[in-house]
Amino acid sequence: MSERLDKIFKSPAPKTKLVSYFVGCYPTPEISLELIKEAIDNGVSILEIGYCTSEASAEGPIIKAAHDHVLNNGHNLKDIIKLVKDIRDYNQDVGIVLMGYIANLYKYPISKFVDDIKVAGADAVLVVDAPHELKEENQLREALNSNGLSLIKLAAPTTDDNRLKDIVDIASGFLYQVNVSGVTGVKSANEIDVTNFVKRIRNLTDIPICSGFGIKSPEDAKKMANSGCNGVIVGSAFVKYIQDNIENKDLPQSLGNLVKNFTEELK
Amino acid sequence: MSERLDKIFKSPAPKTKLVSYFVGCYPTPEISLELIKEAIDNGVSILEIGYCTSEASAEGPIIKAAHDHVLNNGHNLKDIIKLVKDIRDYNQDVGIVLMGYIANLYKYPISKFVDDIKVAGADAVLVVDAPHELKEENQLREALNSNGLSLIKLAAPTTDDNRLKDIVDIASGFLYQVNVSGVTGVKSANEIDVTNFVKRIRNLTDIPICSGFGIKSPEDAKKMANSGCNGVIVGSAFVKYIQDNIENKDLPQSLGNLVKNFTEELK
Amino acid sequence: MTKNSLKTGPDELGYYGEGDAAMGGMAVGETLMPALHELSKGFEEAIKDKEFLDEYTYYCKHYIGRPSPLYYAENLTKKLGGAKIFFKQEHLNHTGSHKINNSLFQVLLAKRMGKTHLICESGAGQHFSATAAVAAKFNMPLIGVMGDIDIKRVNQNIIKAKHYGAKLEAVPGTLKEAITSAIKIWSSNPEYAYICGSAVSSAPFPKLVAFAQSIIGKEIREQSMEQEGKIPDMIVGCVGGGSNFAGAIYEFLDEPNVKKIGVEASETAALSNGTPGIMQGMKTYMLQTDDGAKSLGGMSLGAGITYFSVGPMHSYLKDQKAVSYSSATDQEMLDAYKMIAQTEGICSALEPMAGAAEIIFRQAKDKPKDYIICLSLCGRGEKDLDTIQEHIGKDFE
Amino acid sequence: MTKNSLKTGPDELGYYGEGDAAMGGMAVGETLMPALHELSKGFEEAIKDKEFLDEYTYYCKHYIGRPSPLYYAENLTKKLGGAKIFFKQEHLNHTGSHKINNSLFQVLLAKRMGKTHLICESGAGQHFSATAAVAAKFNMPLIGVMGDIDIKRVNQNIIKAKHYGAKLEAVPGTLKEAITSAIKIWSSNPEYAYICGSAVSSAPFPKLVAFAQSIIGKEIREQSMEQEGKIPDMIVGCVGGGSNFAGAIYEFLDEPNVKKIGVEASETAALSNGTPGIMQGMKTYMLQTDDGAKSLGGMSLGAGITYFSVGPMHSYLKDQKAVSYSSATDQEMLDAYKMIAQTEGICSALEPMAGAAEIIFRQAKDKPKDYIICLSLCGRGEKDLDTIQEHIGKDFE
Ligand SMILES: Cc1ncc(COP(=O)(O)O)c(C=O)c1O
Ligand SMILES: Cc1ncc(COP(=O)(O)O)c(C=O)c1O
Repeated sequence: MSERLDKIFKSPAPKTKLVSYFVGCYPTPEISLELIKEAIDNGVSILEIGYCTSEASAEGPIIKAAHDHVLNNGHNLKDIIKLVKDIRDYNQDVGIVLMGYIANLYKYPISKFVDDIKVAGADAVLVVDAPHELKEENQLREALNSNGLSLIKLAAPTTDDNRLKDIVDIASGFLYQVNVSGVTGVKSANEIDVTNFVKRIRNLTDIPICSGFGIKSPEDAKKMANSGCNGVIVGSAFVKYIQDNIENKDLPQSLGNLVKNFTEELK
Repeated sequence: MSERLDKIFKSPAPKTKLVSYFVGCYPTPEISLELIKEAIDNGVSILEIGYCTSEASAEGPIIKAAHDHVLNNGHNLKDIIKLVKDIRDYNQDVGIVLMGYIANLYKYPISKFVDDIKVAGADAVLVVDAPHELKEENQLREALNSNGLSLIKLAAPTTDDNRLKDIVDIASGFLYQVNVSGVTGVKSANEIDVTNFVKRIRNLTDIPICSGFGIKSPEDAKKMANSGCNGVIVGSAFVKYIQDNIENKDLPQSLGNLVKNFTEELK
Repeated sequence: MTKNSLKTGPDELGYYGEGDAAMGGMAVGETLMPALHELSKGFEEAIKDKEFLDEYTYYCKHYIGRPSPLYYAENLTKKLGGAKIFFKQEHLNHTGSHKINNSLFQVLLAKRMGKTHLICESGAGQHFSATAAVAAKFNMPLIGVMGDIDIKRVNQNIIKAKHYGAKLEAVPGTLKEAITSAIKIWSSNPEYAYICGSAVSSAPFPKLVAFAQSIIGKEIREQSMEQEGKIPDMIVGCVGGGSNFAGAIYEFLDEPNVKKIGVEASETAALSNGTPGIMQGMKTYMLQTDDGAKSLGGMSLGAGITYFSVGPMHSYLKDQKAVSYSSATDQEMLDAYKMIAQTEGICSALEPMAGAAEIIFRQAKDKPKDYIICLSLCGRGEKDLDTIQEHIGKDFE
Repeated sequence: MTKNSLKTGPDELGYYGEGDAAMGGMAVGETLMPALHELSKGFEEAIKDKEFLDEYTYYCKHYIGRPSPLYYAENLTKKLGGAKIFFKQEHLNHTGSHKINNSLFQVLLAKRMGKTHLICESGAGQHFSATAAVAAKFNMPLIGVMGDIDIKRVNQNIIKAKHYGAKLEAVPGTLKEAITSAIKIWSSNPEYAYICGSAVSSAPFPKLVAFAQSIIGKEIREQSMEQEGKIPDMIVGCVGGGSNFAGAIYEFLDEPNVKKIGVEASETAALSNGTPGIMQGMKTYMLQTDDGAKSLGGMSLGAGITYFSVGPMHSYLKDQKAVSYSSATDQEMLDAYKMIAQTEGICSALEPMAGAAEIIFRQAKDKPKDYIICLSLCGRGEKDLDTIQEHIGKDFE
């Protein structure tokens, strides 16, 4: 269990943490680092750094385009881990979660991966397609736990209470509460559904809950913060902003402003 | 049995009779009559006047084109019978055989057809697709016979001796000996085959034999005349000549010359 | 066979019925008469030869995939709310139609008779591709004749036949021109075997083709008895030359309680709109000019049922009032296609949809629920997809 | 099932084999996990329900046209001069391939589980058109996902599926992109039933699809015993995801005397050239970059076997050395197509010609005459005619 994540959620401010997803090395390793630095400087509590795989099954068109860009540029998990190190060198407080698919970890392989990210300064890993039914999830979870890192588990609207119990039992760091069924960046989250879902989870556990999927604007983030969750996760909105302004020389600064718009609402 | 045909074959000259096939009313009823008059004047012994049907199954491309022309001009069996009358008015000695398919006769119908052609002055009928197995052949044959007319029967290279016996038993006027298997105007007749075939028929009957299919030139005709047959039948060669010279004002005369080239060889 | 059976005909000369009204016969040139007699003899001998019949049955099972199922079209039945509708699934045969029953039979017969070369004609190309498949299997060269209008619309069958090694001879027109041309080629090569694709032409073809296809009705009887405990009350099939329908009803000819409806394309409905005539080797109902000089008839979307004439057995059965004949329009066929694709998940050829249209629009609705109608679903739709798309493609968007 | 049987796997979590070497599993997002567990439960219940199994058997017979024949390819056998070659004629099934065995099974299962909407992916479009047919029959809306490269080359299947009422979702790429997209659509609509087209993806699909297809091998056993008095010595099939081959060999898994060869396209030969990885829901052999970031693999002419990965059962069987896996090139498939069209009169899909190529070029010749090889001839060629024409059309002129 990551102490840093624990500390972040124990801290009273900001009231609701902003968890922001960035595609690692997108659009380039250098700009990616600049963007993330700005995000940190503008109040992000936890970074999700996405690593890419060609068969990612949970990404909507926005994030998929960014993944394809990174894959085509030939950057892989090793480059992402290097990015993590650079981020950690820049800031020691922000939470860093590596997020992606089991394909790359399996090949890394898992034990070495955990060693390397620990050295780099990551706090946790979230593997989209590694439910606890998967042997490799068990291996990864064990390796992370014994290294003081967290495996972030997800709960989806389709997850019933029985299954939710199993999940919260093994959850660490925070629980990633998936707001809507589907891929990233498409459907919008519904406030009432999210509130009910947070309640359903709260009945079972005290673990911090971060609510993600379908949060597109600072207003959305504010609404979701009212659901009782501990953090809101914004991904496609930032990636889309980067995509739309990729030619812009001031992109890191303007992204920083966008991040600030979110964090301001969550104080 | 047609007395006129009998008389033609009993006459010593020409040694080998020229039987010439013309598509009735081709290219027009008027020109058709002119062409036939020239043929008569140049020594044709027997005329085969073809009437047309769209599904004619024994005609090669040359005669088929002429048939289609006549059909498209709307001339039918009635017009052909009128043509026969005009020919007979012009000449009382030439043999006239109506030649075609059972389709038109059946619809005419048969008994009236026989009445009408008798009045018009025809001597015989040849129906390509009416073997003696066909009821309508039997009706037609009976009606012709009882009116002093002939049904011309065919013998083909495929006809074996047993069948040949049946055919010569009912043959009248002359026997149409088909030289080659196939449609009109395509294959060439082979002298030896024809000679053997004539011998095979002669073994069974004294009826005059006219040899047709595959005779394209006066030289061919002369060769075939040596086979022992009593007449040679020329069809596609004349029809092709007409087709090729259809715009020619002097067509009847030049056709007459062509006919003469044949009759000269057969004297 | 009893004297008064509808199954006794035709006689030795190919006549169905007696006297002037008799249909069928042999109206071909002398050159082919010996070949036809040889074929008759070969046929009559072969069907007394158990080994030969066993061989046919063997390949029916292993090569064609017989028996074809008798399928209860439950959704269509419910949609129409009347009779219980069954499909005889001939479209599941190898090469995709009933045609191969006949191709197989005739090629085996040709082989038994020592023939080495084959000719055939085709309308929808089903008979061509079926015969080409069988010809490849029994290693005999094949020439197939088709009209250029058909060649365009059923292109896949041509390609398949070519892949099987057959040669295509294109003539201007549709099925009737192909038949005339095939006969011409046969006349030029009378030692070849002519594999006639429907129950048409000179004797012995109508009898021989009906015999080969009668396996359809035999299976219908067995399957209907097994599945429903009774034979169908009605059998419906499309009629081009009439082979699939002949095959479906032959078994039941002497059972007047089984109503039989043959459905032609309305543009070439010889039995509904024609008169007796003699063309293409046979006396039968046909569309022709009054003077008998020209065949008539328009174009149907069903390439295989675009035929101005019809097999003589059907003319006889019509005259005997033993079978009813009707017709269906292009629009009805397309509507039936769409309904069957969407209710039963079957992409049918257009031809059998003439029969389906008769059932859907005129027969099923007012019948009691235990009334069994069997449709001869004699071909699959791949060959017609372009045509269907062109006409009603937008209906499926 | 005995402890040491190859038929026991997979375990509850979808693993074939034990420990780190185990293949399969469930590597999907949380959103779909409940749906997969529900499906597992539904499947296990259904296959204990005699009524359900009877329903499946009923439609196999009446709708699909099963059993498909086990056909002795006599000419091919003689041409090669070695083993006795049989074709399991799955191409005669309704909709033209083995895919419908599985579509029918899964749609019936979905119906039993109260599902009302269907999704599927497809490579060659055979699974799409088969599922669309069954979806029409059971009146359920279907969305089918296909890669645009495949859509172009197997266009007829798309049109048929549309006529059956299904909707097409096009994505750039081929089968693997279609699978990824189908999973995304399913994630967005987890209440839908996902009708997976091969023995791939997360548990329980590999098991479920192999179960549905195992009817192929069961019939092979019965038919081979009946026809030849023994079971085949060798079974060969093409492997894309591996469903037809799984279905053909499942019955014989515990009989090591039956040699089994699965043949992939050489451009995407995961079992011959790949390494274990985890993508698209399963751990299995696959072609991917060393770092696991990208799937790899070129294009085969066989649309249905252009897949960089393979079903986990096959990876397990490879590791167990219970089954051999090889691959065939485009040219070999085309050569096999031509030979089979011309010797047997069968226009096959290109995919099974990978299996045929293995038999023709590598297996049959040196075998004794009583050695029986059975090829799973799992699809018909209509969908591939354009491709074949483009590549070897001139060979047939
Ligand atoms: C699918 C199909 N159905 C029906 C027919 C009509 O033939 P018949 O009337 O001989 O059954 C054809 C002929 O080509 C055909 O292909
Ligand atoms: C005809 C045919 N054969 C084989 C395959 C490969 O699939 P599988 O390996 O699951 O049998 C396909 C898939 O689309 C196919 O259409």
